[in-house]
Amino acid sequence: MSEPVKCPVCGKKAKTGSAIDCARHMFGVGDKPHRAWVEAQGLSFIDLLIEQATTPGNQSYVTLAEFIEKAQGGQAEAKK
Amino acid sequence: MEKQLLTLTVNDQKYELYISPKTLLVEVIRDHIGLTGTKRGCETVSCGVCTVMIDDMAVKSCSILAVQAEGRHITTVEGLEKNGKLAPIQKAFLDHGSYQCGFCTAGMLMSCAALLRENPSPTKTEIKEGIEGNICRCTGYNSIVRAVEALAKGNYKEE
Amino acid sequence: MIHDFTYLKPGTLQEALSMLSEHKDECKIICGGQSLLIVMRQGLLVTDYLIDIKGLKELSYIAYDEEGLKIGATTTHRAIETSEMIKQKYPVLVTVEKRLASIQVRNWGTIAGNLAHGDSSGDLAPTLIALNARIKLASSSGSRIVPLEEFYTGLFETAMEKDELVVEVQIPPVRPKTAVAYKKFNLIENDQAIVGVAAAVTVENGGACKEARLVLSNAGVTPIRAKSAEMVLIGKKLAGALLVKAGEAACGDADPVSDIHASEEYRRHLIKVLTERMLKQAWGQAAHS
Amino acid sequence: MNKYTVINTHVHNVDGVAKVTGRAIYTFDVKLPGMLFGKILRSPHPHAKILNIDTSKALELPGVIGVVTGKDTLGVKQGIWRRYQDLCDEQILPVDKVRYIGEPVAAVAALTEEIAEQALDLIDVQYEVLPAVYDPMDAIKKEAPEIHQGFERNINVTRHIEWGDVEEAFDEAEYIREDWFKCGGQAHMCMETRAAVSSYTPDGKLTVYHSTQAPYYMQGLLAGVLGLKEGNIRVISHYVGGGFGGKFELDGAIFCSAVLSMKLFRPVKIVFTREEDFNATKRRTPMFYYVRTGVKKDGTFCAREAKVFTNGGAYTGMGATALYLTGFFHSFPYRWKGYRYDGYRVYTNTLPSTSMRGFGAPQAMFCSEQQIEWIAADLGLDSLEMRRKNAHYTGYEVPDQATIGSCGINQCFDTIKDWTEKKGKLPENRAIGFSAAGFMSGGIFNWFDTPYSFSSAVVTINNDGTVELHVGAQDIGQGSNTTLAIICAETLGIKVEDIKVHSGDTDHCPADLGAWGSRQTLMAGNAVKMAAEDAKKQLLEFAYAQSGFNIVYDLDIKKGWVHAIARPERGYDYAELVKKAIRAKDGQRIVGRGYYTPHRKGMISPAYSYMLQAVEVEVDRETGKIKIVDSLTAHDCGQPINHLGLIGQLEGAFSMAAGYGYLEYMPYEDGKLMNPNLVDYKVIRSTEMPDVPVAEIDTYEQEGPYGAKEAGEGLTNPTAAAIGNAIFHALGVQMKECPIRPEMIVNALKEKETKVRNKEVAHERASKVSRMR
Repeated sequence: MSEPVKCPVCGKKAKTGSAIDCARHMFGVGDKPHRAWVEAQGLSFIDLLIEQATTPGNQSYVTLAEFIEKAQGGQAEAKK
Repeated sequence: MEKQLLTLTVNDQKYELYISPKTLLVEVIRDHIGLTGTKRGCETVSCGVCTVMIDDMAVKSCSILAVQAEGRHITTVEGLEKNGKLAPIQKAFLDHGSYQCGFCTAGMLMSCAALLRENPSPTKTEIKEGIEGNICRCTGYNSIVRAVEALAKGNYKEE
Repeated sequence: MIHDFTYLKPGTLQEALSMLSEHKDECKIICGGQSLLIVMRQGLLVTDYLIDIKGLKELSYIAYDEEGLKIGATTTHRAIETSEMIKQKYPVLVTVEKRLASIQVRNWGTIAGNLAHGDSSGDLAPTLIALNARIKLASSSGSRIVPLEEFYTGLFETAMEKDELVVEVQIPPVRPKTAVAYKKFNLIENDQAIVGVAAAVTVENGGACKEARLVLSNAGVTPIRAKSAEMVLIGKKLAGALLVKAGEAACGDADPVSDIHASEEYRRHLIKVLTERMLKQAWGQAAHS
Repeated sequence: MNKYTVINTHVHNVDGVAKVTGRAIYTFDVKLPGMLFGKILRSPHPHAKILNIDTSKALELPGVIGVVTGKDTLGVKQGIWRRYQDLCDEQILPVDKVRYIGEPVAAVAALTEEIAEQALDLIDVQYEVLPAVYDPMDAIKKEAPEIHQGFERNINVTRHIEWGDVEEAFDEAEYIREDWFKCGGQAHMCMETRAAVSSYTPDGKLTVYHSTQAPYYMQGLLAGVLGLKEGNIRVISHYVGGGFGGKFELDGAIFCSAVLSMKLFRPVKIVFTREEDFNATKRRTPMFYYVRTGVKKDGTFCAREAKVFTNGGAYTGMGATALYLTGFFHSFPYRWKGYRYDGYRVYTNTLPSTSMRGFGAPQAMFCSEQQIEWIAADLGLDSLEMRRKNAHYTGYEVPDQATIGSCGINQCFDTIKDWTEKKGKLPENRAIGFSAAGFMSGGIFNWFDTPYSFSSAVVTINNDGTVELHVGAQDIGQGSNTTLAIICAETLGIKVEDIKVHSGDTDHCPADLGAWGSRQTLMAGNAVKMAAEDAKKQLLEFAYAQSGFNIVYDLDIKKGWVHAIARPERGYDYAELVKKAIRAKDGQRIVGRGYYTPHRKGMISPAYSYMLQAVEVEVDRETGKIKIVDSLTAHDCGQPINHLGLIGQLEGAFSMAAGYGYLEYMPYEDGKLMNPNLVDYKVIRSTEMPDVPVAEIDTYEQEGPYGAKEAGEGLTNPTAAAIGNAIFHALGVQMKECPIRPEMIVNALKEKETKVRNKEVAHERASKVSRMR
């Protein structure tokens, strides 16, 4: 059983432990520190948000999840 | 603007008032005489909550200058009951739950009362046409129609 | 908020007319006031004097003789609606009155007030024009009779002079083999018309159309007589294709605007539909009369 | 057969006589000694900086007593979502800028309403007009003006609901359909416009008469913006001329009258005109809905995804809740393997949007229930059976959201099916449409951030056996006082006539979250039942002490008769027992207390009602005019408590919902509402109202008092979609915008005909081409 993904900002454990849930958490909270972290990855928080709402599917969450997994480094690898 | 004398009868009570000619009948009833059962709900003669009877005929008291009612007999919701005994239409409203928030009720009662004086046994369509000028946002009207239908059937007697 | 005014209540028509001539530049006339008081409350209409003719009993009458129907200015809508004689001789007036407005408004409002207000979305004016009605105007210097069709000159504007008063509406007898129909389109039964169409049709024994009068409500700044549509009909026999042509012609005669209730295009569409329906109805009734 | 003696019997409304005799005093009628009349100056601009306000000329007008602007206030930004500070974004008298046409800018108190109105013209306001935006889709663009500082792209609130693996569930689907919908706003249009009378006295106490759905909210919110202690504010609201979700936030009437009164130490009355009530209160939230739904060919629902933008208008208010509820109820009443909802509430320079009867669900159902109907048609399935196949059932768990304690939807399907089949073949241009829905019985979330229980009640028994029932619940016409009196009478075993209900006064009634979200029957009902049981227990304990019986629960009171359950004929009069019991208590009156706060009831609500609404609609193909000629409501509200009240609530909900479906329309131009009056804003009148028979479906809700749950609000949800579905079956057109106005129907028919013609032409050309080959 690999380490569940934790929020890189507030350390909250994602509901199912997956990076996609962590991404949902980050959008859900959406306060300054969480936004700042997303921006720091070279992403635009607001663009991801609007893309999520204006296009079918789940692309924004997936995109952010990838960055979260990167941040989780070894653990993310271990999970795969 | 010079006030003038207005004499009119409201619920069998004679009143003499000095009013400015632009005073609306509803203002005389509510603000001058103090009968607040009659309400106001719009500025466009649309909602009917101000309905009263002038000589047994339903009118919207917000669209009549008080001076135009000189010498007339006006009946408001307060005039329906007689020494503590409710009028048949009031009892029918109670039994059929024909009111909710109660703000349109006074006007609604007066429209129904006037309809029944003119036509004691109206059809459902006639009842609906009789209250078309009164908006009720709560009941959806059907309970009101049922109340008047019950009266038309003679289920209620004057006490 | 209503602005202050001096209230004048004449006891007789003569008195009313002299008051009118005295204050003609700074007065308004109120009868039922069901339309007037709305604009006064909105502060859109300010006047120094208000002359109240509602109480003039001498102007409250419905009379019929060989010259036709005469309705006094202060006659209420309900009086017309409930008149047995009118039901016999001019049934269309009863149907129009029943749907004109709420019963409270019809109880207090009067025919002259309705016509003089000059609202082009009214139901009575187009119906009466289809009935070839005339309107009697009086002033202290005499009286004149104007075809109702010529009475409306613009948006809320009439041919009345400042010192004139509507005293009577005159409607000629309905010719044999003639029927009149009116229908308005709206979403609530007794609401004002989004558009309305009045049609009067007289048929020859052969069944062809001898004369037609088609009048549109809320299709322009005044009630509009759809003359080119009438032309389409004269001498023709009733047929679906003919009605369609007439409907299209009526659209051409109309000059509707767009507002929140209907676009100009939709109004034209409704005029076409109602024209076909009213002509068909009137034509049918006329043929069987 | 009714096992209760009072519940679900024919009971007159407890305030009926006051209402049918004109004795009921509404805020609109309140008159206090020395009372002044207030009027509010409103912004003519949709978005502007307030540079300066000169009130000197107004103050010079004889009869004007005082004028206030934002500068006279503490400038507190308030909101009803007190738990989230950034959502408290509204100064009722803004200090710096205005954000919609009609927003208050200054308020005048004068000897008469007329003088106050004249004074408004003498107030000189300098604005710096700012660029404005009215449509959420424009407001999220990069170049859009910023309406509230710090809200990037004007996104006010976002909500995300998701369960299951949505992608996987879509992969399983054999048919996927997507549609865009547009749902309009709707005015609450209470017959009593917003009104308040405030009176501040030198002892630092403020008394406010207010037409409100939640006196306790008003007390709490006022305390916050006026810098007073809650306890020093008394909110009185005995009779309320309608609410429908529009009267439980701070409004201009209550705030401005309070500020004026605190400055002048005189009572100040402010009553909105109908025009103000349209232009400057709040409205049902307009929404843009994208819905993508995946099903199996046999009609099994797999996945649904919804992306929603709501036009939040200028401020948050209750809009945040509507955003969540629309997303949740969009899944109702069905089981989805995968469900995803992304909701975005966007600020615009229009009238703020908020809660209104149905609370986001009517919009959700208009989209959901029509798309489901179309999917059934696309797949050639029976839409009713397809719904049934996927519907909730008792015990079903909406993943991470809710557990369904009782559900009568299946019987609703049977009822509507029978009705439809009995109708047989309908005349041309007539068709039946139906729509399912469910709704909550009070929210469980405490965004108001109060330490009090959600509902409380106190039962006091006088020595003659009569009862004083104090509740914080608010009767706004829905009849809650009667419903609660019935529950109290049933529990104590006495008559409704012996119970006096006291509500609408924060000085004397316990705190309660008030009348919204269909919470009172269940929540206040439970509190009342608990309080009555507490009082009854005290009586029976005494009776037991006196009697030879061996265990307490052997005794009961029914119809005022105290008796042993085993030997009902042996007993004595309840009033007699009360007298003795009070003596035994050293003369203290018998007092019972009760409260209710939901625990561990999921994310939304403790219980859910279910319903199916069917309408028979006649359509005029040429004009597009529709008329509802008949209808049937199949409704599961658990155990009905107040029979008359229930029927009235359902009929009333139908009329409001039908209005939303095809009549009630709020067109804006450059931020200005084009029909702020009852001539141009149409509501259902008696002549448009069809018969609305109700088939009550019997269920029992464990969580509710005597098994009761929501009724009266939920039925606002299905009707617009039912009308749309009827039009679809009559004309074959799909109406994706509500209200469905006749012009839209005519245009849709034209479009359909051209499509058909084009197909034919194309087909002809194709066949010719093939012949040439």
